[in-house]
Amino acid sequence: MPLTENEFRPKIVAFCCNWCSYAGADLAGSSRLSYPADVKIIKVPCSCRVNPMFILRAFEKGADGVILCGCHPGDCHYSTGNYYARRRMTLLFSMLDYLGIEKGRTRVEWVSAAEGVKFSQTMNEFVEKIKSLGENVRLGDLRCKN
Amino acid sequence: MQELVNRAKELLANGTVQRVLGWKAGDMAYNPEPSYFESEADLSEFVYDAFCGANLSKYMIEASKKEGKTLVFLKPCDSYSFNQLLKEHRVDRDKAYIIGVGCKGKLDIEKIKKEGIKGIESISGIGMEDACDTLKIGTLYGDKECSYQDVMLERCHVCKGKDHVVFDETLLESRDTVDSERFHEVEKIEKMSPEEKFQFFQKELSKCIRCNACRNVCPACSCRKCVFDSTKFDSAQKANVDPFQEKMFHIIRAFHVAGRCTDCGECSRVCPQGIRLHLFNRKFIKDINEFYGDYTAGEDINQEAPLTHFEFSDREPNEERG
Amino acid sequence: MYQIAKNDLPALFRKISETKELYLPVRVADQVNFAAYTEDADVSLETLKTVKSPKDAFFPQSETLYTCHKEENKLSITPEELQNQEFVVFGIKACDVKGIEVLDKVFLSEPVDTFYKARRDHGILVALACNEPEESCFCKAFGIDCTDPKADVATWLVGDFLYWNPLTEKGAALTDAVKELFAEADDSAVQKQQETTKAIVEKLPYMDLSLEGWNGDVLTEKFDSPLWEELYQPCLACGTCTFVCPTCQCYDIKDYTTGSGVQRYRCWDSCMYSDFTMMAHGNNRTSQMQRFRQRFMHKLVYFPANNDGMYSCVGCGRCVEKCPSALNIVKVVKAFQKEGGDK
Amino acid sequence: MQRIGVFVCHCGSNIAATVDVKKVVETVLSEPGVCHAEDYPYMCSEAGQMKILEAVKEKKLTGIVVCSCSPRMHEATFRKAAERAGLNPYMVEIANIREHCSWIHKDMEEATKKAVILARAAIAKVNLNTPLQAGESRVTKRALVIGGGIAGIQTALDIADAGYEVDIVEKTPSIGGRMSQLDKTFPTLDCSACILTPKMVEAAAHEKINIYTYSEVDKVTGFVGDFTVDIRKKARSVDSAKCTGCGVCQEKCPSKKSLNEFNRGLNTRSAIYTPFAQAIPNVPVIDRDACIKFKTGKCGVCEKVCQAGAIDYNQKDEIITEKYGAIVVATGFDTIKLDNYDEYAYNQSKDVITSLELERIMNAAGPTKGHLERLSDGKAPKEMVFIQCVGSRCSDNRGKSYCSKICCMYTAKHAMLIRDKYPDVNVTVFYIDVRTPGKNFDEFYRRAVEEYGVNYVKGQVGKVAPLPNGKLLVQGSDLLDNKQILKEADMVVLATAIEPEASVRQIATMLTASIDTNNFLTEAHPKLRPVESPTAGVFLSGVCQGPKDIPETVAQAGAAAVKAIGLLAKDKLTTNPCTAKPDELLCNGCSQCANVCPYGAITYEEKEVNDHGIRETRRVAQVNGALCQGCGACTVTCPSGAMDLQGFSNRQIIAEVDAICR
Repeated sequence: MPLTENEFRPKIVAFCCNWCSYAGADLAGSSRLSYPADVKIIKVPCSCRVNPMFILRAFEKGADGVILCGCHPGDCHYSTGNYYARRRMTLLFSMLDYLGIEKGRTRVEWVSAAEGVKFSQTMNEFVEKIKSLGENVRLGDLRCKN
Repeated sequence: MQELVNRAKELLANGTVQRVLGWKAGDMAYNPEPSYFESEADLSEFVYDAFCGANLSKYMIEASKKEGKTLVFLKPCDSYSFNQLLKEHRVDRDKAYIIGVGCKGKLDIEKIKKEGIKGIESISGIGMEDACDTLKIGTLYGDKECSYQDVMLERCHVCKGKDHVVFDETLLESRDTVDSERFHEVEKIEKMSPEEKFQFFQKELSKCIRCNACRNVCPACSCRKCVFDSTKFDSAQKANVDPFQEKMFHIIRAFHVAGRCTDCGECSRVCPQGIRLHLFNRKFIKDINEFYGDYTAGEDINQEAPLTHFEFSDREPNEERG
Repeated sequence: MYQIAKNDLPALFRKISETKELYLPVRVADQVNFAAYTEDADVSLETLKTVKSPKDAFFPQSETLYTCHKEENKLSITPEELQNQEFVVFGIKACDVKGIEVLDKVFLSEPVDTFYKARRDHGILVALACNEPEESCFCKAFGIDCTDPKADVATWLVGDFLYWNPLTEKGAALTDAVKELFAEADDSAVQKQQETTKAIVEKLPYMDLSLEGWNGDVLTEKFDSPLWEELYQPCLACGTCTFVCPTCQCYDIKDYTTGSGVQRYRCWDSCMYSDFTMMAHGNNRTSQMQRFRQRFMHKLVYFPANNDGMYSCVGCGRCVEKCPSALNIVKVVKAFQKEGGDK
Repeated sequence: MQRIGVFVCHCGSNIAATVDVKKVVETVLSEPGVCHAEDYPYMCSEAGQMKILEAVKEKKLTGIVVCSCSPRMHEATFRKAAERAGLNPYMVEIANIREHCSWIHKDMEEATKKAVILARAAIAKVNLNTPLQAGESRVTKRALVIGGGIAGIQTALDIADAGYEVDIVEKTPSIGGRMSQLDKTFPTLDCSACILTPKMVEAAAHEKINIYTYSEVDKVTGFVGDFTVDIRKKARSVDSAKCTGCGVCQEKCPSKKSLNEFNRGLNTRSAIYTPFAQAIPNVPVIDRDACIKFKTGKCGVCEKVCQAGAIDYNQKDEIITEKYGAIVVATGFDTIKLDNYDEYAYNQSKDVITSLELERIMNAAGPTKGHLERLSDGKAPKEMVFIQCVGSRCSDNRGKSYCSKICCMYTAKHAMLIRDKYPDVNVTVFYIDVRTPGKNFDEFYRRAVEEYGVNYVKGQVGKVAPLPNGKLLVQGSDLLDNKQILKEADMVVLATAIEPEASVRQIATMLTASIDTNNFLTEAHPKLRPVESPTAGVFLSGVCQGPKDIPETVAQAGAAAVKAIGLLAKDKLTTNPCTAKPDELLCNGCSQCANVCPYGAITYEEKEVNDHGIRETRRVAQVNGALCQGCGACTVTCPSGAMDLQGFSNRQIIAEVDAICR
């Protein structure tokens, strides 16, 4: 999609685990399943590597949405990592909600290496969601806004 | 109170303990300080009354490094903190002689002042031997009275109970102080609209001066070096320059103590700006109870902690959350 | 001297804020601190002590010094603008006025701190005398008369009126601008209130606090005292005392990366913190005892040694009220007194 | 700060057609640390790699960013190139501007912008990279094969023939697996047992092969080259060393009502049994749930009749702990449950059977001694209907989305065998498609149609209804003639979908091997590494990886064996240096990290530390680099940030976040 003036283009950080979701993103790529360029992927070994600090950091520095993708529960390369990630993110998201941060700015999705289609769909949906929420004004450092 | 002093003297005299960790009378009715007593003579300044709110369990980290045993007085709620520290290998059970002391609810001087009482010269009705129903307060501006229950610390209204979870012996009776639902405040906020929640916390947190009192008093926040003081995450902060940093600090602090916080209420007690910090920790406690089953940090040191444990059937983070 | 009915104070605040930024004690989320006046601000002049001192008005908890901006390969540096508009701090108490005098000693002596100076030059202090001092107050120990504050304007709340007395040129100019709201008054009501208040002051538990023996000459004696080892024990190493203190003036300078550049800012620091004055080689005070000692030695020994005997404590009593472990400067002074007496 | 070189690959036109590579080069030059940037058509080529070598030399580079395809493709290539250039291989980061950028975006301006941001993130990361040294670990020269079917047997034989010890763990009382249940095999129609039994015997006799039947894997710890496995040898209640396999116990056993698993429950067996005549080992087991002695304490007939004195009621499960360098999973398959397919009346009528059940019926050792007869009344059928794709290629979630691959061929085989042996039986096959892509497969199918007169109907069956006369009314459609078909059949055979053996999920979890939504084990790469699991040291053999017929299974079994042999042939392995590393001065000693470590890699030690002049003994975490696999679970559990992950450090990830959000 070409850039048009004034259109809100969200900044989206996607943390993807190396074994499933990053490979799923690769498969989406090799299958030419497009999703908006607003999504930028950071590779982590496992979803359990993602510290809530990273997510808040992304918002601090101007991200409008953060999504964490990992192997399906039960399929973690390290067998248990995503289970810990699931609990951590459940609590973190609940806290963000409690503080009045819009639901949906954060998301967790389990995407396997075979699910290129799901990866692309998930990213398309997530970008749409963030666009509907608009710019993140509640959880950013104003110094990074200009 | 004299029983405590007598027992402490005995234990010092018979060599069971090398020192006593308790509270020392302050120069005003309401400001006793945590203190070590090394001798019988020192104990003349020992006090235990309604203003001894300070949780001494965190001091046991340092006390565990000292030679010999330390006698420590722990209120029922403090004993949970000690147990949690024990679970995390931060205190040495063999270095502690724990006397579980009873508690009739501790008082919040700020609440007394909020009642319009100032120039306080004396307060009576705060001893363990008192009825603890009404406080008689002598002030520069005349004698005042107020209800004990009304000016208790927030945590005492939702007290965890009269039982100590770890002790060598117990002294003095506790009394029931619960008159509120523990999660009532949290539920009230949960029911707000996102906009209201945001405004509420924005306002509450705008008061934060980042003095770190909440962190430094917290028995769970016992890191040798806090991430907010270190370069490990490029996250060192000394002031809240932007409202984001207020949130960041308190979210991460709450997250780091999630599943470890015993809800001892010290953070709210010490905040110079009266920020209701327990609202953060208690939110996580409520979530953990709801999502993963009831869990009380510090209750049982052998129980799996909620964040270092999981079930295959745990809920998904994206689920509608209340 | 002028007077204005308490009921008309909103009109006065509105009038002042038409042309100048006005800071005064405002209640936000149940706590009273100095904040900018707005139409719907919950102004609380009855509050004896704001949680934080009003030193923020001249030495904010954090302030940007300059901003670096990077675009492609071009780097631009923009210094932060200095204060250039007049502003009024209303309701500052005598102790806090003295606190600003202490800050002046630090920031206005060479090399002058331009940010601070600009604010001092443009700030007008309207002090408010204390009526009902509290048990934590000990300003008298530092020679401060809380009933007679010395600022650009001194004011008193007595009965249904605020009495207003300009003391300096700046104060007179401000008075002229709002005079239409005032009526002339004599000082009898004020004097009467001052007497009442002074009688209370005499009864305050800390007012007899003696600072005898605290000066620059006792440096090593005090420094080496074994008392510190005992006194510091309950200290949690938080910065509460520092941050509520009207005279603490230590700051750190830090950089914040904004993505497109860097903001260099300074913010309050606390000598209670373990990484205070952290340097490449480490820290020159490695234990909490040393850090604890530093704070009181600075206020009662080092500062007077360098500033003609002026202590950098004004007896506001905020630390007395706010320390989580009930430690404070009074306890320290008394402990040394007792030690001396015992000898 | 590093001296970073950025190399932007065109990948022919794969990248360059959508990303303005020149612009990327130009833009990244102003990034902190970058002192060289260039583009090249194929960075992965020898010439491309030479560019890196030259630039490192000329510009004294300390870090390298390659903007190219996925690191899963060529990270190793560029790390090796860096090593050739004298750099530490871990000073390389890849910006994935192909799969994550050029291939999914169409607009050049937008794709270029994104490519720059991805490069920026990689540059920000490299600035914080530190040289990492891979450690070494030893390789235990022994392999474990989980599953004793044809896949497991073949893998074990191949590994053993190469000279390495192999253990086979089989959970049933005999090796042989599904293949032993088959009557004939396509497309040659040779007898399954005739070709399998010699393999079984060979495996049993092989001096390098050790078979644990009636055994299961209980626990797996360790990692590639050094797995430790607990094998539970279930109590057989028969002493294998004494048993002569005479079979008298089975004859005399009074409890004969247990369903015979080997015959798919179509008949019964005794409580003490060997699953089939050619079983290896030929030693029976006592089914303790069925045995009267175990249930009531009375009986003991087998003990009395056993002349060898082999019966041992007191035998207990035995745990054998063994070390392995490689593990091959060959857990095989089962047919799906048909509970979701009521329309085929499988649970209502005995004459509706699965194809595997038909195999047993056709087999001389089966419940009908090889006679084709209806299980309801023993009558010979005249009209038989085969229904294809029962639960396969399913678009709703009643069955499986995939093609089970073997059904078309075995149905042709069944149809042909029936028509051959019972020419009076009419055979109709309902199918969606007939898939015969294999050597001599289509010829085989055509013979069924042309020579044997099997009636193939393209269309699906909507319903099978038992009729009062004992027949089955089959309602189907003929898509070619576009008409409804109503047929009264005597027997209906369902080509039931196959799925991985249920126990594979548990095994995968123990092995930390990933598994897909259908429970098939995931291969390391679907095309290039089809017999390896992404978990190092774990290999895949047979249907546990995906549906296969026998020749394919045997081929894959051999391939898996070769991969395992390749591993076992090494004396030492280099270990992943991206492991967790604690900062002892920050460590609280709280043990939270150890609680979440799936590898038991974290231990605690009382250690004297010097914390800025304060000397004290502290409880601090230690990471065993050989055990740590680098997941990072510990790093998030650690509140103080004392535990960090090399190669994915907190500051590196934060630098990436910052670079992306800026």
